[in-house]
Amino acid sequence: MLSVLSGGRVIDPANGVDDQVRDIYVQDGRIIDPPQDAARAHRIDIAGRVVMAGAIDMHTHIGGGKVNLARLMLPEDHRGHARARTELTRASCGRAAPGTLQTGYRYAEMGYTACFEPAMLPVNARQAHLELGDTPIVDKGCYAMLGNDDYFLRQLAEGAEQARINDYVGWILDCTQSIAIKVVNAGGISAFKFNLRQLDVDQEHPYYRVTPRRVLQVLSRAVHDLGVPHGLHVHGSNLGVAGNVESTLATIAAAEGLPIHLTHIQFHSYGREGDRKFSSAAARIAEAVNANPNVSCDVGQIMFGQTVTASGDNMAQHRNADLGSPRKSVVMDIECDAGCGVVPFRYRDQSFVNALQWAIGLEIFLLVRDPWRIFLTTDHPNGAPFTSYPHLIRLLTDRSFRNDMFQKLNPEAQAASTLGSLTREYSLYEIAILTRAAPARTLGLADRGHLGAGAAADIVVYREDADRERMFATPEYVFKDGELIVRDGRLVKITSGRVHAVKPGYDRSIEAHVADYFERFQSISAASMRISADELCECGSGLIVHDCRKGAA
Amino acid sequence: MQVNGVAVEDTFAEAFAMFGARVLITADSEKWAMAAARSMTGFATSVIGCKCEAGIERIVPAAQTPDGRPGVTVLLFATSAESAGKRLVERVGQCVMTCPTTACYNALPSDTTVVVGGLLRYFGDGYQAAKLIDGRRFWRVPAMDGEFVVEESFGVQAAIGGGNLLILGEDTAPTLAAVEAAVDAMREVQGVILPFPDGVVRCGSKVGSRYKTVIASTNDAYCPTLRAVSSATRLTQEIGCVLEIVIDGLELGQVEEAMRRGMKAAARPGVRQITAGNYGGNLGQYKIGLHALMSGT
Amino acid sequence: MSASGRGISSDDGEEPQRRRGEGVCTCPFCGLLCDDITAEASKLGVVAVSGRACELSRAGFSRQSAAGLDTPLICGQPAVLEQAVAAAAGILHRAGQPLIGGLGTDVAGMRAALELADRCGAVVDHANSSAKFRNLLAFQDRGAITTTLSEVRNRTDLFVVIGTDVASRFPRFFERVCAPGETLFDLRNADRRAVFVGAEPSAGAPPSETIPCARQDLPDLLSALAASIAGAKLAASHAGAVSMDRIRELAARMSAARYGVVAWAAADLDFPHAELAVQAIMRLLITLNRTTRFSAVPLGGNEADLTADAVLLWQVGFPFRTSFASGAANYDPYLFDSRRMLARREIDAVLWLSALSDLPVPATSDAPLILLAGPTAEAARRADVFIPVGTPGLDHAGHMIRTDKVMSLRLAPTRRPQRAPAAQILRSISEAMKSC
Amino acid sequence: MSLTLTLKNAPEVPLEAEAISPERLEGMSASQAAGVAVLYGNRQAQLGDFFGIEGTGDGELRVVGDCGRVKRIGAAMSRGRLLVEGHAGMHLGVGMSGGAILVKGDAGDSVGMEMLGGLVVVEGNAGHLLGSTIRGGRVGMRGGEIIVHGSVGNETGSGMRRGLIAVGGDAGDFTGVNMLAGTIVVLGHLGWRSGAGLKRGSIVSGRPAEILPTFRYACAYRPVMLRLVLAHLRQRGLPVSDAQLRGRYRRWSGDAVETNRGEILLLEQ
Repeated sequence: MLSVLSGGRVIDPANGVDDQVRDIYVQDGRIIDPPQDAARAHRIDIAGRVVMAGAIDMHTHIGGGKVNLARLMLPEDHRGHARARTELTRASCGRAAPGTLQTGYRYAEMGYTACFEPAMLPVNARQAHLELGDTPIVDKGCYAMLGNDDYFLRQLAEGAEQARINDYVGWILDCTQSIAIKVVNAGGISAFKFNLRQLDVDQEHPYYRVTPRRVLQVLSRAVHDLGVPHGLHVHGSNLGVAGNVESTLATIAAAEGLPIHLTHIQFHSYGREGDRKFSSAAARIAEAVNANPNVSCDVGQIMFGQTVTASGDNMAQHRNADLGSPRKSVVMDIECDAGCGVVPFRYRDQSFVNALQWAIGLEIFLLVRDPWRIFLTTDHPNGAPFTSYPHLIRLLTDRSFRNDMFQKLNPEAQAASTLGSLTREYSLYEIAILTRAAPARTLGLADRGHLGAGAAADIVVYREDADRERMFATPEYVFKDGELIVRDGRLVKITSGRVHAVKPGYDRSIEAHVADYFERFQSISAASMRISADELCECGSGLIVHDCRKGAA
Repeated sequence: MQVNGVAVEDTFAEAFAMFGARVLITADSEKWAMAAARSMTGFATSVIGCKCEAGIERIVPAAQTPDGRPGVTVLLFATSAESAGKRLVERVGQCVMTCPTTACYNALPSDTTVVVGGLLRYFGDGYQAAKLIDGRRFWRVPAMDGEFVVEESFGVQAAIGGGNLLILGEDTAPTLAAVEAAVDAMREVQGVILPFPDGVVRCGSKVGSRYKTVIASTNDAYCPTLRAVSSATRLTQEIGCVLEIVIDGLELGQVEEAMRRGMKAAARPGVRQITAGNYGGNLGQYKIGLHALMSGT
Repeated sequence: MSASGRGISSDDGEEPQRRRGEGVCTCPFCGLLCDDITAEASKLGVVAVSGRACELSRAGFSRQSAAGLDTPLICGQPAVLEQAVAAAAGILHRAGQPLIGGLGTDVAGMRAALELADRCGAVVDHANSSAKFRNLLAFQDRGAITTTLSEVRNRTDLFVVIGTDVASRFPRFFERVCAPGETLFDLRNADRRAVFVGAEPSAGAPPSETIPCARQDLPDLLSALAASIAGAKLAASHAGAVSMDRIRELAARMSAARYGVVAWAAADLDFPHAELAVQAIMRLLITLNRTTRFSAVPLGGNEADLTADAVLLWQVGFPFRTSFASGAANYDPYLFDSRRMLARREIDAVLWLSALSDLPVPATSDAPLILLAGPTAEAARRADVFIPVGTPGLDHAGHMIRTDKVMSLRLAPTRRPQRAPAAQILRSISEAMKSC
Repeated sequence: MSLTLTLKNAPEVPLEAEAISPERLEGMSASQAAGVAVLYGNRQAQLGDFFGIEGTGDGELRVVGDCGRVKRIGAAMSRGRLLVEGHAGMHLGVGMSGGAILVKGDAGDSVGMEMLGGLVVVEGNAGHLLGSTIRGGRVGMRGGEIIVHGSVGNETGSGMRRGLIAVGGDAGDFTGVNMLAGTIVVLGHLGWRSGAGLKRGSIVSGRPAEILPTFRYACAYRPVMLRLVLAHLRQRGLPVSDAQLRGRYRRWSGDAVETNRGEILLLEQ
């Protein structure tokens, strides 16, 4: 059926459209050019409304073992956030670590149509896809975690050539149905298993004698050679440690110009100045990002209140376990592959450190110039639950609101931050870049994140409202693949999204070598690692394969 | 006005605003509760020299104390709530916490409170523990005989200090007899203490002196030996001895009642006149007229 | 279509799995999910496993693939599927407080069970949950430090095994983590040691010593061990019947290990206050990991308890003993303990699902019983409604989660399907309820 | 005139009736109160379906009859007085923050679970998990008082952080397990493994008890603090003997598995 959204103010940065009144025609789930027989189109009048593509969260922990551990640990948090069943939707719970049903419903209600799980352990890929298959409406995608797995480190130690590594990375992407590669605390998670508690960028791994820098170089090269659209997704070393700005800058250098994405960079932008030996290094980080076009980042903004931190970085999480609230934590070594750590956390606005973390995140948002290389995230749930995005948007677009909030914080933290002096206010156009156009571009989702002809009809319509938090909290309409799923912030239809992945070419002969390794050292066969497209359907999701960069090996 | 043939001068006692607290000390026996109370109220005759005025109010039977042990209440007065708090911490810490088997509770419900146990707890060096019972917070501080229990905070309230009576007698013996009788009668009244030695002061004072470093000096107006030389003298030649009773109380009414009973008891043979000290009404907030007190009866 | 996504397991008689050689498949009959056994189906569909298969695996495959009850029954009388489904839907529709229990099923089966529970306002609980909660209560209170089979295989130099022989519930545990002999690092099999506390060593374990201890004394022993590891000076001469010297010696050995593990099977901690034993383990691991690496290996996953629990967790946020009665999910591991509720007659209808074995149906007093089970269902004839269901990894494909909660494996069918997947039956009951 | 609810139809599956709370029914007429929603199993029902109701809600509430299958009576109440003349079901006064509940009969499991303040008095016996945390949670009772004249079940005061629990009879196993602070007084016997995981706080018993090996004997003395607690309980009507009030108590410190700052006090016989 043909329908048209008529008279809306279109904001579509991918196509350079900034607040122009246009009609958007939708047929069979796609946006099309105005057809000859436009008259017969079912007309939806959205005159005066703001229209954007469906929002894309390119870094949100919504599925996989560690998220389920977080759910298990927080019955206290779920109780206050239960959603009762309706004829349309099912009962689910949670805010910090919501059930998959709640997750899909809430994201859709907020106008999000795609969410990417950024820390999928290859050995845990099947469960991650099972959970994502139970996450309704939104599309999903996964970043496979490498760089602490013993196969890779062993290859590196044995001086395997880059091409071999590339094949392994290709095999991982293929059999785990992933769209990107992530490295978490390169080598550090493995080093923790050897009882090391910290690993700096140029420090040798206690067993393999390779440095995190080397891991970063080889993996970013592999991702590049394979033509994976999204550069290596990097969770840096020394997360949360005062003075870790040095590791972060070293990490940028290690990429040697190859595309890398520094994730939840807020947690990696700390100096060691001041009486508390904890200070903001946002300016230095922003400067580095501005100066290195190969670098992009998402912020991992924190918000005050109860949440839970769930990360593959069990070295850091074990370090932070005593700071948790409520005081409990899970630390796990996983299958000679990686690890995970879960620590419930309560950020307090009167705590010097927490307040400064909040300010650092916003400083980075405001100091990084190119909106195409910075993404709006809270690293859900690590900085805050994703439901705080509308509030974050208001903080970015409304300076006086931001300053009011700032003045409520711990006074020492205020004194230690330049936030009050930053006058920048994000425009709706820039917000649309951060939350739509840029994520789609970096992940290579050619038909998402924009409203041009041929794009999937993931469309969000907002009522204009000076209070951006209210505006973005409850869109008037949300369309997913052309179907109306939300009306005035209420779900009217439940669909199931699909999984976005890439399939770079690689030399299949690697499989024999991997199979032998699994036979000798792992607890399952390499064959059991592979998730076919059919199996992905059993998990609950259809598959959308995106092209890799042309001209790649 | 005459009471039992003793002249009561038509004047007033000039009293001051103070802040008072009531502390209940219990122990395994009345002996030890009293020992702590005496120690805590020592050297507390006058705010001028002792920073506070304190005295034993009464003995409390075991059945009426929160822990069912014999007890004694002490009243302590100082010039401000804060100062009262400091004095309580010093004196409870040095005189009650140190005394075998004692415990120390607030016995004055008030909206204004000062932290006492909440500071003394640190003597516990991390081994102290708190308990909340029926909305009241107590600290347990380990001690060599078990543990010292002290309430977190104590109530303080606006109070009256410096109520007084001057007993003018012919000779020492009858005057002493009169003030002793008066003191016994006044101690029946709750909410008041007589801070001087056994309730009596012989060196009543006036404000200021000829030496600028001395803020109070001997009350020459009532010194028999100075009748012939001091122009301020208020004495007739029959007076051979003057003694003063100073009264501090939590409520004005209690001070007045104590003075009333004191005058009655002191009015006996050998006493010529009962009067009260004042400064012409320029210093104190309260003027307690003697005739008004007695005409009530 | 369900709100939880589409394309649940395929039940169209997929070709039996072909991987790593003829008929190599994954075994669903314990939490280890061994993916290296060989299965062969006879013409009649009886599946025999060979190769590295253990006795549990052999018994499981032959039991679940044997001929037996394969038609639906209503009050013991044969019925057609549609009638049985309608009858089941009717019972659940009338129920004021239904229980969906047993839940020995795969991911797809659990997804369908939860959709049904949501629709009929049921309480969901697993047959194994009383064992599971011995771990869970300590876990939710304190958290955990755990590891997985591959790590154990390559790193573990000291096994401290608590109150279980391991083998009787997880026959191939030591074979899979020790037998290969080769490890990624400089650890040799000969370097490994094991201490069995309150249990006899099982075959295949590394050189072991035993610390005899009555099981019900384990909480005291482990508490004393945790206190010693934390450096506390205890006055007691014994904990349980074990001398403090012995306990201090074990504490020293554990502190000296490079990558030790504490292993136990909650199902074997079948005595009062077992959760205290687990809590003490969690406590001592926190202390040990300040200076070395030492992790828990809680052994479970039999009857798919971890699988079913994981699905409930990820869809809803709560684990078992969750009630949907009010329309919203409500978790209380005491209040919604199905055995307690049945004993107190708080349940007025039971749907019992047992697709991997014949989980004994608890006394349901006068509450009507809907039984979804395999060929050997003992209670089939006394059930108000019985519907035969297939076994994942036998009649149909499925997914299950391994004991360490990390590895999940796909079970491909090992014969042409003879019974419908539980998921399919449960979905048709949900459908039928719409028209009640 | 206060509101009186008289049970007329005993529920078969449990009835969840947190509506039975003085403040919820304040200012309501009998007919209004009868219309208040309750949850009967998985179905919505009304108070009037189960109770005959008289009077008007004035902050005082009387419940008459055997309400052993009525759950969540007085849950989350913050003020007013609630009198149950008969038995009360599970979850009586859970999460209550103020007001007073008096039960003339027995009470079920989980009385005053995760309670914040107020007073609950049960003249009969009470079940398991009295004043405890919802299992799986970390913190139980945070304030207030629960007084049971009879005996109680297992895990009394688990995870308790503050407040006072007093039991006239015996207490079951695991009394004060994982207690963070607060006071539990049991005039009768203490069950097995009481105080396991105790961090701070006091567990008191008038009888000898088996002590965990991770507790260490300190001394026998007469804790003044205990006299304060017992004298207060006497005022509340609990029959505390002079022997218990004045007696010498053996002090055990523990739990060494935790911070070792808790105490178990057992009356010397």
